[in-house]
Amino acid sequence: MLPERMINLLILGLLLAVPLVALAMDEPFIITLATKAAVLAVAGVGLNLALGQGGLVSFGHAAYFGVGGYAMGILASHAQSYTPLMEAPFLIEGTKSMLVIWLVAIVASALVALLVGALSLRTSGVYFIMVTLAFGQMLYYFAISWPAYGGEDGLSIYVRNGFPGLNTLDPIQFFGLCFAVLLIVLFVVNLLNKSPFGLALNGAHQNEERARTVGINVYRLRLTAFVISGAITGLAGALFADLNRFVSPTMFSWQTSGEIMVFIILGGVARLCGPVAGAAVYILLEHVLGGLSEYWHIYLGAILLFVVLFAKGGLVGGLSRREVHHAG
Amino acid sequence: MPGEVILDVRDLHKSFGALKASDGISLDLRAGEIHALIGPNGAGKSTLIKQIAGGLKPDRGAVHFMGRDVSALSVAQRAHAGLGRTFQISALAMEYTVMENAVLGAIGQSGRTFGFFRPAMKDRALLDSAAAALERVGLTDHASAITSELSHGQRRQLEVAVALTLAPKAFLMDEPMAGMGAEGSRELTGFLQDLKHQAPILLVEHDMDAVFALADRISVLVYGKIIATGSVDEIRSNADVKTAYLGEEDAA
Amino acid sequence: MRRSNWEIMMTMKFTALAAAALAMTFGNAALADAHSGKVKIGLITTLTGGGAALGVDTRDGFMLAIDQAANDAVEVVVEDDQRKPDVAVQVADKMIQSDKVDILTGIVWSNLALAVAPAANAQGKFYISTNAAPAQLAGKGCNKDYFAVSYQNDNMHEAAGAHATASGYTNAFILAPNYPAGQDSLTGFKRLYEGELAGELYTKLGQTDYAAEIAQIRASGADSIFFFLPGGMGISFLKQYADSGIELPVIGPSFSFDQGILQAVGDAALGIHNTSQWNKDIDNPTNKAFVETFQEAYDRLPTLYAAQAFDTANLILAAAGQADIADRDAFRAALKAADFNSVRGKFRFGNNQHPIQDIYVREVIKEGDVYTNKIISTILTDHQDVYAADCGLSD
Amino acid sequence: MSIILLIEQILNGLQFGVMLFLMAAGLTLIFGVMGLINLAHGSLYMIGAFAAAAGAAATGSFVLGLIAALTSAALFGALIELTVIRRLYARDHLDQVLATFALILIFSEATRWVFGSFPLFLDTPAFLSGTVTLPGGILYSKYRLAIILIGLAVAVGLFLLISKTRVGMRIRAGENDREMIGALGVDISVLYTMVFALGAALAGLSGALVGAIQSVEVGMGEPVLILAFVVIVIGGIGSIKGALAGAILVGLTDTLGRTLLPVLFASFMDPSAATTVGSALASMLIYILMAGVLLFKPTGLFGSA
Repeated sequence: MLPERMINLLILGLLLAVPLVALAMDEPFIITLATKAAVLAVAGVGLNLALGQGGLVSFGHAAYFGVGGYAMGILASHAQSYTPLMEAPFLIEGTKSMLVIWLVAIVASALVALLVGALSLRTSGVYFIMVTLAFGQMLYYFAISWPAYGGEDGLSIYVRNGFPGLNTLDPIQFFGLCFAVLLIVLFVVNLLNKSPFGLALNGAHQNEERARTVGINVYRLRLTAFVISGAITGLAGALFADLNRFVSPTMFSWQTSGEIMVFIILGGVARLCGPVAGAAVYILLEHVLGGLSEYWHIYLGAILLFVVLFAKGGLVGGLSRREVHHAG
Repeated sequence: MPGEVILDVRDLHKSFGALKASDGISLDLRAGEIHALIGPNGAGKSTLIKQIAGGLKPDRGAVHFMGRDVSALSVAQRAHAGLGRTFQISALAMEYTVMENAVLGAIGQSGRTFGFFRPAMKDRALLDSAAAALERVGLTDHASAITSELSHGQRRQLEVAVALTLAPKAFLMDEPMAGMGAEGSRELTGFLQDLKHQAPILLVEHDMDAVFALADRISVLVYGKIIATGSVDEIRSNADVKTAYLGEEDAA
Repeated sequence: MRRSNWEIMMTMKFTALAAAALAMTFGNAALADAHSGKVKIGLITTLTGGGAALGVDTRDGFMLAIDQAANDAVEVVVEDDQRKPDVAVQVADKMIQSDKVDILTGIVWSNLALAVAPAANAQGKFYISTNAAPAQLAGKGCNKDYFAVSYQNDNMHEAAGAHATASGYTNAFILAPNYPAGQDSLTGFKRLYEGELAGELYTKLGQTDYAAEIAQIRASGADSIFFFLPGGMGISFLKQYADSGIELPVIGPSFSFDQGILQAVGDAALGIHNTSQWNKDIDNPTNKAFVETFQEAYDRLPTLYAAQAFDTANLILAAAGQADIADRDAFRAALKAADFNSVRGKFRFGNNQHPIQDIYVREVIKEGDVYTNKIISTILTDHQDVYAADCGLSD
Repeated sequence: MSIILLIEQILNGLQFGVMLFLMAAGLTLIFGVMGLINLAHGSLYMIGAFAAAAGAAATGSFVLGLIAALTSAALFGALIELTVIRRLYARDHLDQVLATFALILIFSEATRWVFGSFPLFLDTPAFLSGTVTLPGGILYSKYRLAIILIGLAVAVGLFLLISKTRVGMRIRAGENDREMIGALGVDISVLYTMVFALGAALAGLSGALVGAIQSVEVGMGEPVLILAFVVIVIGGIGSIKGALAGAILVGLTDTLGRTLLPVLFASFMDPSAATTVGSALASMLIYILMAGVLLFKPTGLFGSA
């Protein structure tokens, strides 16, 4: 049994070590896999803020993941074709700069989260799950049938977007960038969890009535958490699109929402690094089980079922001694 | 010596289908007093408390607090205005420590729910206010205990402490004595006697001994109507109350 | 034309740039790994989830040819793309980076091919399509390392339009799902169709109930129907259409009348005309042997996807016999020469490295208990796609 | 658009709605009684369709296929209730979502493993194929008409079951107070298994009925499941009446939306753009309807606070 902080360092250390070893062994694909784990971990950490801390079981986070991805796809494709995004009332050009793309992805997904959250948070419990799922599906159909940006074909970006001082096409450099983003996101989320906001958010999760009677506006509190959560997931979407140099409506699908939730449960709900461990384990499973059988989803389902029924704390919970569900 | 009116409930009506849970209820709470609300099960006490706290919207009628109509305000807004509340079944964040629960109250009071980056548990102002409230109820020694591990009585005390962090102008207390042992009840009785000078208390309570020992005034609620309001002695001798309520109690 | 110009421009400008940039990072590894003689092929196709049937047939057809050739110098790695573009991209990355393949192939779906093929070409790998052949990669965006053995996506729809005209239909009702391939299919149909349209409808992708559309068809006064609804959508449409009592002639591309799908449609498909560049009754020894050995090996009739994959494998095997993969120019020339025995009989590539081929009209029939197709006419001879003219490559 | 076509489209919307009702009724019943959100409900729909196809192929009888569908969906429902679902009643919704998500993965791949990747064949029975002429000269599919009638009959049956029978009383008691039902001496775990199996059978029935006019394939259940969620959100959870009203509202909105919107857009847009834009918007219409209901009545049309 280890303290959670040690486990967090261990998880992050492993995630950092694997691609470095792979680099030494000239196995670039393993670096790509580690990058994917880091990016999906960012998405999971984003959802975990709403789901783990806030108790808001959103089954529609693919929406923000997809919005982030399309923010990247749309900006980069306009930059590639030298056509402006918009000419009136003022000129907006595309861009190949990751920093600008991230900013747009964050703002755009935050806005969508604000709209969806404002409506969905009028409900709670099972309603909330179903409503967020339905709104995610709505964006999915929109992305498929709206012809301007490729519809179901998606958008290909043939060269990764640029980041000052880095060759983003080099797998290990791009991994480093994504890993750094993950660290920053973890740092920010950790601060949030410990702040009065985080304490109130988790307090409202444990006892909504209590939060209200101490004068906390629970709706606004949750909406804020939902928007921040969506924005982080949107940032992950932009990174994921850059990893694949491609965006498609699949990013919006309900299975994507399910997968992001799976990272959290595999790693441990409301654990800071739970989604990081979960995403890494998921990708490992995908590749190990995928190699074993065409029907690997059966095994994945069985493992997931086992974790939910019998190993509630997930990976981090299993290793850690403190059972308490909050970052205090 | 009637003090200034702090809380004034005016002609509240609330029906659920054919059931009139509140049928024209008016009562007030004055500075320095404990006003107990009693009545048989199903008389509509919880419904009334919810309407006063803001969790349930009355069909008709108004609630004035500190001289201002708060009928349109939410639970959170009324709490901000100074309406402190404790619950029949402990409403606490069970996974938090005692201190964290108290800090939660301090956060609500400070209006800094949207403080994002300074750790709450390192914030002097929040901690001081929380610690003072814990000390007031005698939970200082248990500050770092997990709330779910507290005894029943300690949870009651913590409820009061959380309410205290809000520096309330009045308390709504829903059966604070429930489930307390004789010793605990006695201690709490003394505590509430002291507390009422800080802010008056509207008390819903089943424990008749406690009510008679504590209350300055008593209102009796039966089938959504207040049938009598008065001092302990007046209520003891009221014929209607005897038949409608005390009689029942005696029979049981 | 739906394909916006910027998309095609983008492909042109950036493929060159991408090649340069990618060569910086991957190029060294690729050069160091120039193994002599041995050809390594990465087959990416859909083996799980929806649409796995098509991927399984692609794999089986491809591996049948490889097994029959028993050529030690050719090695195949097979991976599942789960019909997800991002998974396909990652599998392609893995095959290029870890398995060091020379050739990628096998993708069924256009959206996945669009995600994988240009990137593979930019990294100096051949992409040889067994099925998907979207317009973007046939015209201005064509690439010297990209080949489509199957067709160009529009071909079947063009042939259907030609067949509608040849059959004397003058008021067709046409429908397809509202996504790029669907929009392309209706454009393709209209290209060679000369009559009027009684109606033009886009349905939701994945839609399963067509009652509303069928009611509109009934009310439209159409004299014929053209539809492109791949996979389960086509099955649903045909069953519901048969149930509606409308008796207008129906024309479709081969995708909805393939061997695997027909059994699920049943009688509702009987007599329908559909267009294809292949059928199991094309009379040549290669095709006969293919249909026979496929049935022996897998105990079912081959689909179009299996036939196309079989041809693709044989094209690669033939090229491997004629040139060393280390000499990319020679190998490319050998591919382009297409000197192999195709199940379609004659086979040649146009300048954009898409086939120039005959397209047939087939009719759905029942042989014993099995629903299948028979060729009734050749509707287009030596047909080439319209995008070839925009492709900068020469013959 | 002619009146006859409009009436036909309304019937189509009704039929689609009735099909959604069969799904939503099971979901809402299971939630109402056990407080469980079941994502694997779509898998039970798929099991119904596959069992019907396999049963009809083996016996040559559609009716026997339908019976096979009902029994296998109910059996699988009871099986997962006994092995997995009952461990979830006391858990939070997150656990329920993830465990039933895991069940989807298992059921989908296992079905593909057993039946292969190609869609299965299931046809309408001979006595229901073809069309009937309705008053006003409307030609309408006999089979679709039968679906409408079966769905409405099921709705009436459910109302009667819940309001008039002893089992229904227990179900209502379960909704209101789980402890009371225990005190009544009812074996609550048997009741739960029965309710779950009943919900599963409804999903299986829906899958089998639809399987005859659609493609029977792996993954057919989830899109319907999500629509059923929309129905429940609109109708109000736990209410059979709400499920019926919501289902018919969604069925009509979707069907009329996708036929009328492109026509509407064509009146002021270039026709080919109008069809694409109209279709794109039509595919989002029911979600917009859901958002509207949430705005004005967050607990749904028939939901309680």
